[in-house]
Amino acid sequence: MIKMISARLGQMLLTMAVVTFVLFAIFDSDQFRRQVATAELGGFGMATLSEDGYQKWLESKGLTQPFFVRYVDWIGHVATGDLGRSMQKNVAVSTLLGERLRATGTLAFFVFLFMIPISLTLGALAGMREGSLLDRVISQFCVLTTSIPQVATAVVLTVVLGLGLGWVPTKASMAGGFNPVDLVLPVLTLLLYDIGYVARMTRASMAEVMTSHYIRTALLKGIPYSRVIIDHALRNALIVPFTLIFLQLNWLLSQVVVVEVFFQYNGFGRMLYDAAMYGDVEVIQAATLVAVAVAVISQLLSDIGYILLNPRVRLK
Amino acid sequence: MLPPARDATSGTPVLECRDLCISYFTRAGEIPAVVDFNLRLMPGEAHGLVGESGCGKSTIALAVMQYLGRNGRITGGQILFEGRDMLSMSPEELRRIRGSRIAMVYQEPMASLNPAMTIRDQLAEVPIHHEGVSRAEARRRALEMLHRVKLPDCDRIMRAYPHQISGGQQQRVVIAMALLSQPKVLLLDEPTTALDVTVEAGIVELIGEIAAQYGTALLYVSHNLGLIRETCQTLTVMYSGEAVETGTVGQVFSRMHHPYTRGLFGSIPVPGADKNTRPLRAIPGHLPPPQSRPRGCNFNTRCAFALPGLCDRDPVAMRPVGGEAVRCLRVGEIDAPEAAAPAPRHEAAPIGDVVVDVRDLSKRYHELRANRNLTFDARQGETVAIVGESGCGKSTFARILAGLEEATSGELEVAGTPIGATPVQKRSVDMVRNLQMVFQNPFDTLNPSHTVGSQIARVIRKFGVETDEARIRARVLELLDLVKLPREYADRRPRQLSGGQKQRIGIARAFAGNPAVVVADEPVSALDVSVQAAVADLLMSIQREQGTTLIFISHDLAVVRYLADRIVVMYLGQIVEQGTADEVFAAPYHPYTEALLSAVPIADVRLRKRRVIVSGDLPSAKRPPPGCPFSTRCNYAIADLCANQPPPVQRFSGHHSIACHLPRDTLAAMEPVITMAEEPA
Amino acid sequence: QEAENLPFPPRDPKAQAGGILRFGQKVAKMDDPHVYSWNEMSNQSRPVIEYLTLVGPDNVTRGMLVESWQPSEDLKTWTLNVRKGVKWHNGDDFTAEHVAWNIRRWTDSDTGSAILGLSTFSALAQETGGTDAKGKPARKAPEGAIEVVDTHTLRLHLSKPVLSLPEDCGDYPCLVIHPSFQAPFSDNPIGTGPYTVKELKVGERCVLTRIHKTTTGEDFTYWGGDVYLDEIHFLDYDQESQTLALASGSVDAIYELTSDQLELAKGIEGAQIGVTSSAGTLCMRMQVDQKPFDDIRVRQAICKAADNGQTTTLLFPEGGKLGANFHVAPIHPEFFELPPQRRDVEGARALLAEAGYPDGLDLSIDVGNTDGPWQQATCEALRNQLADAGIRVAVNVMPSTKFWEVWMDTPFGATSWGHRPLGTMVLSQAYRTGAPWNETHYSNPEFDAALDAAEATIDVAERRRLMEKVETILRDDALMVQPFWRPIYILASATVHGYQPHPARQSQLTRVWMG
Amino acid sequence: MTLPLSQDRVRRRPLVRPLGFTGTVVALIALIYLPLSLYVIGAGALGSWRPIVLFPALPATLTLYVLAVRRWRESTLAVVGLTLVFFWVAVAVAAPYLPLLDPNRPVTPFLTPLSERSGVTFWLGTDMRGRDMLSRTFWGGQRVLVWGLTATAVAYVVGAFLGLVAGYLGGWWDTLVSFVCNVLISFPVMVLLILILNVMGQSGVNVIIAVTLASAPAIMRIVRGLTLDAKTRDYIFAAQTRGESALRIMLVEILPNVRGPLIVDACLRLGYTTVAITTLTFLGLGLQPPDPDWGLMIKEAAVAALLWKFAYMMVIPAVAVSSLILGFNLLADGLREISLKD
Ligand SMILES: Nc1ncnc2c1ncn2[C@@H]1O[C@H](COP(=O)(O)OP(=O)(O)OP(=O)(O)O)[C@@H](O)[C@H]1O
Ligand SMILES: Nc1ncnc2c1ncn2[C@@H]1O[C@H](COP(=O)(O)OP(=O)(O)OP(=O)(O)O)[C@@H](O)[C@H]1O
Ligand SMILES: [Mg+2]
Ligand SMILES: [Mg+2]
Repeated sequence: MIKMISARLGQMLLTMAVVTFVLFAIFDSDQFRRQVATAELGGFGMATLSEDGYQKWLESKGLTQPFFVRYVDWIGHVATGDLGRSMQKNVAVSTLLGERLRATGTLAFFVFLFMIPISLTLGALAGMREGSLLDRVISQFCVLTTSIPQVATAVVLTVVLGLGLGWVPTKASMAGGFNPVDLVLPVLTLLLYDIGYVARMTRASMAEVMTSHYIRTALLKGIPYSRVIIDHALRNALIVPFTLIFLQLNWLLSQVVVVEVFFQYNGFGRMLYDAAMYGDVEVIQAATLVAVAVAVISQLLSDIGYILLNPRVRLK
Repeated sequence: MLPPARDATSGTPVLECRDLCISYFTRAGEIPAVVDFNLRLMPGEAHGLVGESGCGKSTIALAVMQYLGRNGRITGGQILFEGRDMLSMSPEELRRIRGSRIAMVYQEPMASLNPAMTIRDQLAEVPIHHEGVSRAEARRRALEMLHRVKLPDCDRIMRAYPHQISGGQQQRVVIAMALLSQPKVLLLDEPTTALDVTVEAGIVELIGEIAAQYGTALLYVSHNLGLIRETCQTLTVMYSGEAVETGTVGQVFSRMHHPYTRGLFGSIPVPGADKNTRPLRAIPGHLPPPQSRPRGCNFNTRCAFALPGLCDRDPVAMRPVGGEAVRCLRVGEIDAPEAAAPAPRHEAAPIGDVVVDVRDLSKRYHELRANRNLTFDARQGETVAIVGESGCGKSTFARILAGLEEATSGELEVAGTPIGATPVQKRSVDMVRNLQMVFQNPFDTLNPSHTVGSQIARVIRKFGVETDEARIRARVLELLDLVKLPREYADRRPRQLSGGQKQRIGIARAFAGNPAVVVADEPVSALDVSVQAAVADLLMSIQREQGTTLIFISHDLAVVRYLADRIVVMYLGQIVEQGTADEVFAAPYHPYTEALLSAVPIADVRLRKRRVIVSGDLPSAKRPPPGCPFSTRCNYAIADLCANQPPPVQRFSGHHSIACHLPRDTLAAMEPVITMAEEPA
Repeated sequence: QEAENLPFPPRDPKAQAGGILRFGQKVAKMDDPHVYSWNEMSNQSRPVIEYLTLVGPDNVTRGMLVESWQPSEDLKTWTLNVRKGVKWHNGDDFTAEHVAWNIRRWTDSDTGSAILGLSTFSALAQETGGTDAKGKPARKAPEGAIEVVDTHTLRLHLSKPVLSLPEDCGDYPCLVIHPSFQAPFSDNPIGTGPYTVKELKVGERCVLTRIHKTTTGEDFTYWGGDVYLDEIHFLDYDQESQTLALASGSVDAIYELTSDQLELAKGIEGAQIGVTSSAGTLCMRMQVDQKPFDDIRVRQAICKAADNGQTTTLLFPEGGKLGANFHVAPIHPEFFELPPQRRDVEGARALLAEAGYPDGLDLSIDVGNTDGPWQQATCEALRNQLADAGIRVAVNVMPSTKFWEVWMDTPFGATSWGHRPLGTMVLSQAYRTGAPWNETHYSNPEFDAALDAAEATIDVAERRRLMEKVETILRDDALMVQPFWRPIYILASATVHGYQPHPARQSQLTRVWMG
Repeated sequence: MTLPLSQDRVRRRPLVRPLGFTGTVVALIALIYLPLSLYVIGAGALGSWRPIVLFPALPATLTLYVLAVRRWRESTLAVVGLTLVFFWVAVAVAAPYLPLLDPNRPVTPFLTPLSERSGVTFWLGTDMRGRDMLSRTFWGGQRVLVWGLTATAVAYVVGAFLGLVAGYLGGWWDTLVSFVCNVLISFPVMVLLILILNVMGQSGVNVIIAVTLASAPAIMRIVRGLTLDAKTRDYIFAAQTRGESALRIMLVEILPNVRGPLIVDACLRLGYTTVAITTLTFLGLGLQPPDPDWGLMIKEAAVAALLWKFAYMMVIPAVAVSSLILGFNLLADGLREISLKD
């Protein structure tokens, strides 16, 4: 187990190195530097800027150094915990990242808080009796919610809950400080899809377990149905969904981009979107590190969870 | 040893089925899986239910448990448990009966145990839910029961999860679970099919003892006639959803009436018979699927005695014949003994020079030694069988021969060319063509995406046997003739074929390039007995015609005895005994061969068998004992010596050699395991 | 105590002091005010640092940090009278030296400021000898061009006559900073305005708060008189989200209401919409030295086939003014109204055929939506109109930064030009031979001469007369389709008073109050 | 004497037979897909051919729909899914021939659905620029379908090949391919798409590249898993013992057998790709205007029409895109259901 963890973490570092190197290389092009300069100085400004002025500007931003020097420098800084400075926002990346991750973490917390119990219950109920009316209703609901793109969900929720009924604010910029009501729409948008997805997986897992021979054995041992479900079926059927939930972290990191941009929520996703559009390399790099770490660690947690929950693997 | 059969006509049966009809409802419509089934099971009686795959055995067992899944339903008849109709019981009543009065043991022990619960919890559940005892008391009973089913190290097993114990141990646990509430009826659905033969022997023994001890009535479902003979007093032979013959074991096995039962017996290889003196007689055709059964007698399309106008008109009812009941309209007329006359004998094919020569061949997978110092040869036109239980390295050898693996050390020559370390890509086309394989699993042996014809044609083209498209096609059709399949099958896809038919295509494919050597890795073990006989015979007849050397791999000694000229017995990667078929089947034996022989269930009542039960399971191939691989289970093991010293190879006559520490005289003095009974019972 | 000649609207007798204004806009960083590239940056800064002159919502330029100015007869020497009694936040007195320092910085091409593109400052700068990669010379104001006469008088010596000096000084990045300036400005906000920067979180919020004490601890009195708001909070909302934010009460006023959202805004209870005309527009301009636009007939065909009236009503049905393809707006004082041109699809076809395109023409126009999606919609409208004449246009939409990279180079592009108080200003920045923002590569000595003549004329009526020639040449040379003058809309809740739409979209909050 | 002839006659079969079912389906798909993509992607190059290229696709769509429904009629889900998908395919193919208003011509803004203006009924109303919603919605599916299909197909070719290589060849190949895929997978999809499109600029080709980079690793994993399973099958050993080349084994022996789960996954992935394209357009990064596009319609409406009475403007494209994705998802579910039944 420790071997596995360290191997994964090693792999994570390698992945990070490769990814950041590739990104650095991409963003090193002259075209990109010009794009950043344009974003900084404006199109009219760039048009009046002399080449000397441009070089000076590059120098002031530390962009004239050869790319590998900058990369090695950057690695060195990262190793000491200094993630650089955001060109667009003019703050230390670590500060920015910290705040934004906290914000996204809050969002994720609420998503998980509701998603886990709801989707597991729905999935288990549907999978318990495959083909029953309840199963059909739940399954179709799940297919439906997973078929609506989040932009559409977000728009419709805004119209209905925000503008039509006026129950909740339409934007979640938290400009006036943290306000839980602001979170309703983003959380709901993320939830709607995620519940459907996880519930479907849970249902599949549960349905598979219900057809297994050991459930038949348990029933024919004369154990009451409810006990069979609780003691035998759920214990096995929830292993997959539980591990899946960790993987949802990674998925969430991707989905928050749309949701945060739409609802103007100042989290990780919006930061990354802004940075990508601006060419704010160091922010992108830092965000990438986080993304890779989340991907690898969520995978790792999911695997560890699987191992711990599943005696078949645990005791091998 | 077996409890005496009670008089089946008096007293209340514990379990009775009256005119039971069961159907499955699928999108293709109603599938009548079981029709008009009758059964009277008296307390303490053991009743066998035999028949080929798909004839409805499991369906009956599950119907008794009132558990037919979502789409199964009892459409007629009654099931009486101790005289009460189970169909009218409430769910709660049923629940109380299940697991306490009627219990069931299934084919795959691993699948019937919950992987996420300890053995202890799964056992303790039964008394907790049925008798409401405390957890501690329940656990105590569980432990006690584990002792009763003769499990070693019960404390460890109590705390273990299912995957941490071996298959044989799992099956004992499942049996213990079924016995915990001392049920009146125990249903056993092929409880040993997934196990190795030597392990199976132990379980069968255990079941017998338990039945005797508890007075539990057994309904023993199996496709293996030999097993039924050894465990039951009465039996029902099923064919295509119907019972075709029922009676006591003695009656049925010595004087069977129904043509199907006879056909079944005719297709079982019996130790003592071989391919040349007593070829098997397969039943022609194959089992019709439930939705397309013929009119009249279900068997009439395959029956040699069927009379048009009689057998294909109305459904046939069971009729009493002596103490038995038989579902045949012509039962009196066809009882003449000549009907059972053996098929014509074949001339033995001439044996030529050594074609395959194996010397000291070893194969390691990291620390696991799959093959250790194999030495034997095979001659032209000869059939050499390799037998041994699961994991002993048979397939590994086959794969080395076929060039899919490379030997770690030692030599392997085919027709004088060393190929042990040459992967197939590096072999000459000629060598590849001359060395072909027939595979075990009929469902896997053909690529489901391509037509049967194109798969055979590919071989012909690849080996350059023919190049012209029309002639390739012609050759494909010839090969289909050779394996006795209709020519239209060339355009079919594998899923439109039955298992036996697929296996025939596999054979046609292997022989398409006229190979000199064919390796057949368990080619018939996944097939039903009647099909098995046909496929084995086919293999033999092609071999005879083409003078092919056949390396035949199997775990079934009866089949091996039937086909092979010479037999190589393997255990944990090593050869423990080899010789001609007769030599291996007669004393002296290697103790493992002896156990293996004894474990083969024999359906022929003219044969007597000496029981040799070995304890324990196969050790892991990763940590074999340093000495004799069999020393951990051997009844004759000599302390210190066998476990630590590799045994010497002792030569007896000609080819016969045994790797064993036992003194020559001890070996030579062994009693034969199988003998002819003086008089049929 | 209200001083005379203040550049602000008169104070409202009902005004109440106090309160916080929450203002929705994109919150940008405040790095170097002279290289501000977004109006939003200047919005955040304007309450802190100020201009020499202020262009009011009425498009009239008034003195701010300079009280008044006198040009010489030839318009080449300008004398500026720096306002007295103005204090910096660090307690320093505001002097002409400070102004000179700022102007020097504006005119140094190394600063990288767009200010250098303004006539005044390009006339103040001279080439230093170096050139850049694009062959453009590096420039700087020479010794003596900026003359400090006394502590509150400054004289500028320009290399050519410039009319628009006061207007240029009010352009949005021409903010006057203290010579001790160090980027980023937000960390070191020394200005002359009534507010200081309390907090800046780019992309989230910017909080400005009233300044009552200088950094040295003395009392600070704002020179401009009454200011009402205690704090101004700029809260980050995308252009599209601002209206919604106001609708759900998250902000009190927004920077810009887009024309798309007008219907939406009307539906918001108690919200006030403000509209004003501006000289901001979209120029779908063609480069005269690029195929196929080097053929004037092609350009004329395009102009003839375009239907500016339709585009205007389509995009800005409320408040949009019809454009006439010569980039001078009716609200400019020197606007000369030329007789209208009719759409002429047949004529366009004929011209095209004459130019060698009888089967029509395939074109692609680059648009960057630098100010919003209306730009793209304008191009689409043009596409639909040109289709009638057999000209097939692909609208190539790109992100704004990408567009700004190509805007000077693309043969056919749609550039959004902001408001200029005078009509000549933009002409001399964009259409004069070699002008810094000459995106059309237009070079016509006749036009240059006519424009020079107009720019040398201080009398407005006379200048208007001279503009006839300028406008005619430009329109006949068919450089661009410039369909409309865009209106500027703003939106505020009923509690906000004194917030007016500004043609150059400068939010001037000095006299805004909450009630 | 006439025997050979008559035998020949017996052998002759109906026209579709030589192609087989799979062949017919592939041919029909090509007949629909190629003209449609030519129409959408190569519009400029087509010239005067443009109005007629879609002709063959019309009957092909109908035939394919009928064939598919007959094949999968046992699953209601699959039939509903097919109907939804084919509705949009048919609309995309038929759009040039339907009596629709010009989707780009403004009429009157904010006409609510079913209203009438100068004798023309606007069934779905007009948008904030006065363009006919019905015609925009119908035209809007074209690009999503074409680019979605193309991007998914390219991702599949790349992913499946890598999966086969990694699964079948194993060893170093596996290590290398798996590492690269792990690297790509550790990027959140949306982030990857945004970065790629921002770096390379926005165009259909770049959308394909982005979707490929985002999807191929997942496809590779699936194919690799299936290949690892198929690799242990006896028919593969049989091919190996014939000395077949690795490429042939991968493409001829393995690939056709992993097709089942792949088709199911492809339907799901078409759904994801549609979502991705819509979302990217919404974020201003995907396919660019000028033509109507569902993502863009939502985006425009989300800015301008956030009022209850104008909600139709975004509900309509939202329903359109959701129904297409729903179609793909139901189809996938149905196919899975059918494959489980077999
Ligand atoms: N759930 C089901 N739905 C439809 N048909 C079924 C179902 N279960 C079994 N059958 C069919 O019913 C028939 C009897 O099946 P059953 O499992 O009882 O046979 P069996 O004798 O136990 O065979 P085996 O030796 O293979 O276990 C078979 O043809 C089988 O295909
Ligand atoms: N590729 C491999 N890597 C590692 N171990 C292997 C490999 N193939 C086989 N083994 C191991 O080698 C031993 C012999 O396997 P082999 O398949 O030859 O047995 P077998 O006699 O054919 O068994 P069965 O009757 O189950 O088919 C087993 O313990 C098996 O687990
Ligand atoms: Mg069975
Ligand atoms: Mg094997």
